[in-house]
Amino acid sequence: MTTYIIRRLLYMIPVIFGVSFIIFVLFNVVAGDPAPLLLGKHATVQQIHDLREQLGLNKPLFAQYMDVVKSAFTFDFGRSWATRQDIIEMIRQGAWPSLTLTIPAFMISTILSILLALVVAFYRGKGIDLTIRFLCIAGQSISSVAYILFFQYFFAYKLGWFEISGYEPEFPVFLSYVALPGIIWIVLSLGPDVRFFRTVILDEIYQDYVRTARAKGLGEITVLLKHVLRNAMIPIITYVVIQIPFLILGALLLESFFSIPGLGGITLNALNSSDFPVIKAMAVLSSIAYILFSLLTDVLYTLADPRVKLK
Amino acid sequence: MSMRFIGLVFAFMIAAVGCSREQNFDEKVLNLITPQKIKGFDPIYAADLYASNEIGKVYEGLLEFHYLKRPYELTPNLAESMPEVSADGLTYTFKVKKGVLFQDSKAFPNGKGRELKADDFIYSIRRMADPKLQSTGWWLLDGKIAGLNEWRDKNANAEKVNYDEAVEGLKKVDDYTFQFKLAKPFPQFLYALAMPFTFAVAKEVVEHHGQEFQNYPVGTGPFKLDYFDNSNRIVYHRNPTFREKLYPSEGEATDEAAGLLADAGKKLPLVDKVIVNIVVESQPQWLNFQKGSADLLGVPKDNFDQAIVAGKNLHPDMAKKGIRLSMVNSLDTTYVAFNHTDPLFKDNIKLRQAMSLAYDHVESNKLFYNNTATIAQSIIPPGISGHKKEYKSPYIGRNLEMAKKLLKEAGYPEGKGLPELQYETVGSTVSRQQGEFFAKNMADIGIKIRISTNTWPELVKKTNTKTAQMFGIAWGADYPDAENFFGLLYGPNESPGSNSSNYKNATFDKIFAQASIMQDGPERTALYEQLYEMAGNEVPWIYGMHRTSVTVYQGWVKNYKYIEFNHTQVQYLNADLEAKKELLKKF
Amino acid sequence: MSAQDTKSLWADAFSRLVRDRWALISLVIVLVYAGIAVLATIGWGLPDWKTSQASEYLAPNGQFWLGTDLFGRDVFAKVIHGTKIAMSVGLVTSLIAIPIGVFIGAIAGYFGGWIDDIISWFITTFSSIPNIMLLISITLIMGKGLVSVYLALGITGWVGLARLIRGEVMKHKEREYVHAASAIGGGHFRKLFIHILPNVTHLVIINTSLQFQTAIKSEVILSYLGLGVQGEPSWGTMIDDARQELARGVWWQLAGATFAMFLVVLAFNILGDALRDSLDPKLKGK
Amino acid sequence: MDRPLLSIKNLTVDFITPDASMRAVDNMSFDVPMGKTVGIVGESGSGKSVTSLAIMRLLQQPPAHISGEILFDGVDLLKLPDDQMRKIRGDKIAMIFQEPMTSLNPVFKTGAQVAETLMLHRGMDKKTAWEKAIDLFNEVGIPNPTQKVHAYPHEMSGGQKQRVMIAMAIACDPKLLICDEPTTALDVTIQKQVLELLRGLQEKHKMSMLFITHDLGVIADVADDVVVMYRSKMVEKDKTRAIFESSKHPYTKGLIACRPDMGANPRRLLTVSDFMDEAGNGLKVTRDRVQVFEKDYEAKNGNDILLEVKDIHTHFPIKGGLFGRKIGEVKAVDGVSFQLKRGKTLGLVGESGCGKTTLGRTILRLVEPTSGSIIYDGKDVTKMGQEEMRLLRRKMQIIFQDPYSSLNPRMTVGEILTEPLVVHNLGGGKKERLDAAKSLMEKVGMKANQLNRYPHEFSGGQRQRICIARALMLRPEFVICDESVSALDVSIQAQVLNLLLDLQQEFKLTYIFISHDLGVVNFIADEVGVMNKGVLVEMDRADRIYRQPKEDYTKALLGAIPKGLPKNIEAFIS
Repeated sequence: MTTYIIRRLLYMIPVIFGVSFIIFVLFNVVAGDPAPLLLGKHATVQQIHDLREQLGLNKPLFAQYMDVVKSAFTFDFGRSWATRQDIIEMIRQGAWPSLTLTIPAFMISTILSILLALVVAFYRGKGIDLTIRFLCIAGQSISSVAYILFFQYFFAYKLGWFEISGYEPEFPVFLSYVALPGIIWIVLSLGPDVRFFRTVILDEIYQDYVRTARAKGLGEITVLLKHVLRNAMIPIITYVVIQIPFLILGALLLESFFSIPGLGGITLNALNSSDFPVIKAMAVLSSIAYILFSLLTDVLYTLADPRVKLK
Repeated sequence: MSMRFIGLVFAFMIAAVGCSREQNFDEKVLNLITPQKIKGFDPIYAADLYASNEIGKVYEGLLEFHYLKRPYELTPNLAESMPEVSADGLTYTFKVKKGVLFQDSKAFPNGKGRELKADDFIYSIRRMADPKLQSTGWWLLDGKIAGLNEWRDKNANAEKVNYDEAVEGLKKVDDYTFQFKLAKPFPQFLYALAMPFTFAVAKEVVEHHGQEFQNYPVGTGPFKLDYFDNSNRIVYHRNPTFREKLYPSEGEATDEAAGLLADAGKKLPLVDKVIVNIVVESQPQWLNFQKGSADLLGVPKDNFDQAIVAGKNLHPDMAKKGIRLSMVNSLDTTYVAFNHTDPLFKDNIKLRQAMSLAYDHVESNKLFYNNTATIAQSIIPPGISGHKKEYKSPYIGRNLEMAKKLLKEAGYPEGKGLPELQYETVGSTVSRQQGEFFAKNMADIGIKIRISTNTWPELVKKTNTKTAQMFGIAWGADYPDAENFFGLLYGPNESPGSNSSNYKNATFDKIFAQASIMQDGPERTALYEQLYEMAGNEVPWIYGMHRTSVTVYQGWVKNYKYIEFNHTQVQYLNADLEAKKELLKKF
Repeated sequence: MSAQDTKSLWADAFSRLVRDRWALISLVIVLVYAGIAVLATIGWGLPDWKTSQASEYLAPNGQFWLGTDLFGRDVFAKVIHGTKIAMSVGLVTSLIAIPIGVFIGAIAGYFGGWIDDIISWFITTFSSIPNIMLLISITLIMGKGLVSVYLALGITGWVGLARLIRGEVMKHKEREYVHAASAIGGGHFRKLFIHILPNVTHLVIINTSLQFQTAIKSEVILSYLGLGVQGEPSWGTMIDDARQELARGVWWQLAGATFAMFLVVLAFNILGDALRDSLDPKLKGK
Repeated sequence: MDRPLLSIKNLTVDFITPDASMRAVDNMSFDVPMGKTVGIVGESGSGKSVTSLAIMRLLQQPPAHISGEILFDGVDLLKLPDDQMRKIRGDKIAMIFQEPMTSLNPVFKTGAQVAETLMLHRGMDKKTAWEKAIDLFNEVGIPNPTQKVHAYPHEMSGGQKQRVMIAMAIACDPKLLICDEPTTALDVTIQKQVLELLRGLQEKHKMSMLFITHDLGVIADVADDVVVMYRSKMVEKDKTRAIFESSKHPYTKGLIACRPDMGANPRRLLTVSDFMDEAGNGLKVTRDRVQVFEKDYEAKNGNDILLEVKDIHTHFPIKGGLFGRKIGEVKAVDGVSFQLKRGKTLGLVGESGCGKTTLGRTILRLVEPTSGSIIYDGKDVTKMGQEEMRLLRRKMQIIFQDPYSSLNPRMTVGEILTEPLVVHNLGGGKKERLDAAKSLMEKVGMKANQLNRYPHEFSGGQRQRICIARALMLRPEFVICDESVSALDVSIQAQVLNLLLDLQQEFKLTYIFISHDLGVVNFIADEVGVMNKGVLVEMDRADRIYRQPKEDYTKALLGAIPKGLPKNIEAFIS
């Protein structure tokens, strides 16, 4: 198990190389020159040249790539080109609002989805099943932008149940700001989640061991909650845990619409202003998180499924 | 267990919704909205409007624009008086007000703010020229102050920039007096001293905070920063050590009646606290304002139609709540630029004229500006000297027959032989709609337009590399002088300079070079008017509109008057708490 | 059994599919949308969206079923014409993403070893960057409307399919019918392309229906970010317009575009589910 | 006690699918007396499992309509409310299933799964239930019960898992134990132990047992009464001995007769179709069809050696460590050598995991050997290049175990059969190739006009015939049959075995016949090799192996075969 974990952690190295490479190609090779952008509308040729020199953009491409790789491994991302803020500090500041939005919403939606999926699985083929499935599919078919526009207008403005936008970092005040975007998040993820979990649970429900459990005289609910769910946890864990790294990056649209000062907004801003160091930092962080959480998935497997041994 | 957990979470949410921010009536608070993340408070990077608005709350400059007087007029701020200018127009001598204190900061000994001195200005100006810092305002001073460029170049490759070395053009006379010496006449120089780029910073603070300086502003201004999260909220309190600065007691003729002189002679600032929320999306901006949780909302020039019905009135729902509307011509010009390096446009003035004639300004004004904009005849907006009221461009005003005729003469009868033209614009909703409108107009005379949307970096890249064929864009004045506009057509300023359409006209360039170094006066105005007409007749661009700035503000906000260069405005605003209590009942 | 007409698994699946009433309705909806898209492309028979026919922002009425937009254009006509962009985005991105995904996944799953190591590394690298970030980066860099929307969605869309196909090919590679093909002397090409791939095609079909609806939804988000389609009506730009409109009570552009999109995405979703039920041999008999 | 424990009257089960309803059990009536064992025997799809699940009311998908009466202790189970029925399940009636691998919940400890039943029906607390579970483990003969209760299913062998299932079933001292093919998935030696255990427990606990199997040998060992099912109907019920000695129904006769046994070597096996036509009418069986003869082990087709395997090893690496290095290996085939003469059949027997299948695949180089040589017709197969190997494949073919997965479901039978010709560019044009396919189809007993059908349209036996036809398309001289009849019902198995023998004669084939079923191997093979743990334990002439085994392992293997009752061949001849 230890060797497995170490091996997987070492796998981060080639992946970070790859991620740096993709981001590098996209932004250093293909994308526009950030210098005139940073200097504003009155920039002179000389100034642009000087700034490019300072940013290291006049170096040969390979040297630039090595710079990218180096900063990815040393975590020294420097400062944002666009805002001149320290990137680590920006991420530190943005992480909390993003997490206060995404983590509760994510947890509630996951638990709710599993419960609904169990209900649907219990009543499979019956009216409740069809109704919930249809609602899930229908809910999933509406554009997220439409949800945001309408919910903000209706629930926050017309009915006044929630704050329209903004954020306070203190607990529990932030709840009043993240409640509505959180609800939108839940509504958006409920559809795909319930459908996925339902499939997973139904895949298990026809297994032989379920028949054994019934033959013991267990009631249908015990069978579902104890025997089926525990086995269904394996694909559910994969599905759920692998989403977590992307929670850290926040929810781009929701944060933007509800003025939540999280990482999603930072990313969006960085993309809009060709702020390469920030984009790079976010990409590297997300890939590290991705690998760590895939690893966590594997470790959780060993807990959920005694058959799995990590080698 | 899980059910109970969910219940708990929901209970929390509902509880939290109940305990959201309450309106506070003990203090005079202004709740403002800014639509962009604020980059930071370093004056030398004050290139964008929103950052400079925040900088202007904490820092101050030698001069400022008078809050009430129009046309815009410079008045002394930190300067004791307007400077003495030498006869050759090259030396400016300033005296600094005495007893002005920097705000308290741990960067100072004992944490007490020290007095502002002449050295602080010399230091602040040098920072703008510091080659390591790459100020976005350097263009203002580039080549203007004697010895400054040399100092900049000398230090470009130095390990550490040497601030001790004397610069000829920046001379301290005594603790409260210093002189600028210009390298060549530059009549717009004084405007630079009212712009946030040149606001005074204290060396101790800069050195104490190093790269974090932008997050710890310490100025002499009316407000002191309490809290700064560059993507969420900025909170200021009244600066307790602010000097005695009074609300002006004179203004335009109409100001008295508008109640703008009610607070005349009162000590500034008038409110205790300012909260600036960063709200990027227009829907929440509007909803917040209509809920009363924002006091003031500058409507983006391109999409104000939400607030206004049938022309110029406030939406009745809003009027009922006591909301008020301000609509004032702003100093800007929208246009569709031709790229003059493209042989298609370079020598074919008739093509340009034909296209200009095909454009439906009236309809555009109606669709996009609710008829509030002024149709541009040439490059300069009204309100700046050089604008010639009686000039009507022969190529503005839709005339399809004429346009078709000119198009034929241009060699493309009914658009035949003309390739599809590419129109670049930024990706915002309204820019896109304007592009669609333009394409629709051109189709009427047989010209095919392909619209390409870009992010701002992309568009900048395309114009800088001269690869944009046509692009829709606007220019707002940096300072109220025609030079700032004419420079956009001045040949030597071609891309990546500010002349992004790469227009070149020897006569125009000659007159511009001459006029730009003249002091204000009838002679210069005459030259400006000449340039104005040239710019109209030559159709280097298809001029669009001089837009109107629209602001909506709540009934309890007092002393609001539109000012184009508004970074120092907030200190003049007042809030009527009694009125607020009353009005909020209607929300 | 002996008297029946012979039926391939495909024909069998199709007959099962059309027996499902909802799937059949969905199929019809998708075909109608596709038909409208074709009409919009060749440009006849559909209401005019280009000209301003009335004053701006008319509420829905008898003449304009979904009211008018800022230019006084018929919103209903715009919704109809928006079908073209939606369907073409779905189609083209599928045409880009699916061959790449199938090819890369199949190669990795079949050959294994270092080829698989490299491709898996590539897939991991791609999936560790948030999709939306890649999507935005690519559109930002490619610029210009439709083509870059195609490319961005195509380039980001293959990863999931590649992973799926890789796993599935690995499974099939060990099936006895593939061993049988080896035993008669069949080469790699024959085993992979003639034997294995036709047996994972159902996944490709199911995935296409998912890819289609993801693409349609992503177009809205890209439009929202100002990176979308220009010059002709798309549902994305219409919903984007609604950002400015809803606050002043203009709800019909949003409603029209959302509903049009809702219907077709719903149809694709139901169809996807039904396809899985009828094509996936694992689910047979359940 | 006159009343039988379980009395089934007119039980009919219909499955309702959206398109049609299908009768799975048609009007069954039988009794299970107190303390006795009743066996239900029948082939796959005959409705025997459905009957048992109907008793437990565990039929779930597709929805079933059940009519008739199932009287248990006088109570009609079909009329009980769900919660009452649940109280009976696992308590008064318990059930053991066929697949111990999948019938235990993989994520719970085996002890917990046994304890769960006790806690549910006996209201025990956790501690007591676990203690009782240890006792039960002990009772069903699991070594180290105190530790094994903490083992997960995957940590146990197949036999142990089935013992856990049994422990779970007897936990509450049920009155009736239903065993649905409880030993089918197990190796013979394990099967023997499990059957002994069940018999012992039945006596001890005075249970009645309903024992479902397709294997007549097993039924003869355990059952007092036998019910024979055929196509959803009960065709015969009687005392076990009576069934074997004087069965009345032609199907039962066929079923008994088609089972290869160790005693006699008929030229060909009888099949059900010898006794009964399609419509179910009995046929006359003549003496010449049941002729027993001695195989001529020496004389067939001379003595030249076609295949010689020399010290072949096939090892699979186990990867691990930081960089996925090889840290060990599984020795699937560990030094096997033998010779095979042209025209002979070598039978390879052994229990699952003994390496017999890997050996077969290694010989064809579907799996690469680690070392050793395979001399085929004088040439070393292991040293051949790609092209040479490709040409050799025309001569060497294989027939796999699973007729379902060995045919590509997306190809028609015609495509499948002509593919070998296409690959080797033989047989002329498309039409000629199809003609060749047609004639082979007829040879294997199929219709020539079925070429444009797809595999899923055929039954298992038909598919295996298609597989055989495919293998023969290239006119090979050497064919490996890898468990080729194991997945088939006995009656079909007999037909296929007969077919293989006929084809061997017609095409002068040399076979390696891999099987776990000693009876089958005895019937078909000239020489038999017994494999265990990758090693060839013993190899000799078939009759000698069966009559005088030398090695202990071979003896144990032979001893474990359920003897059943000797066939009374005379009884079949009418």
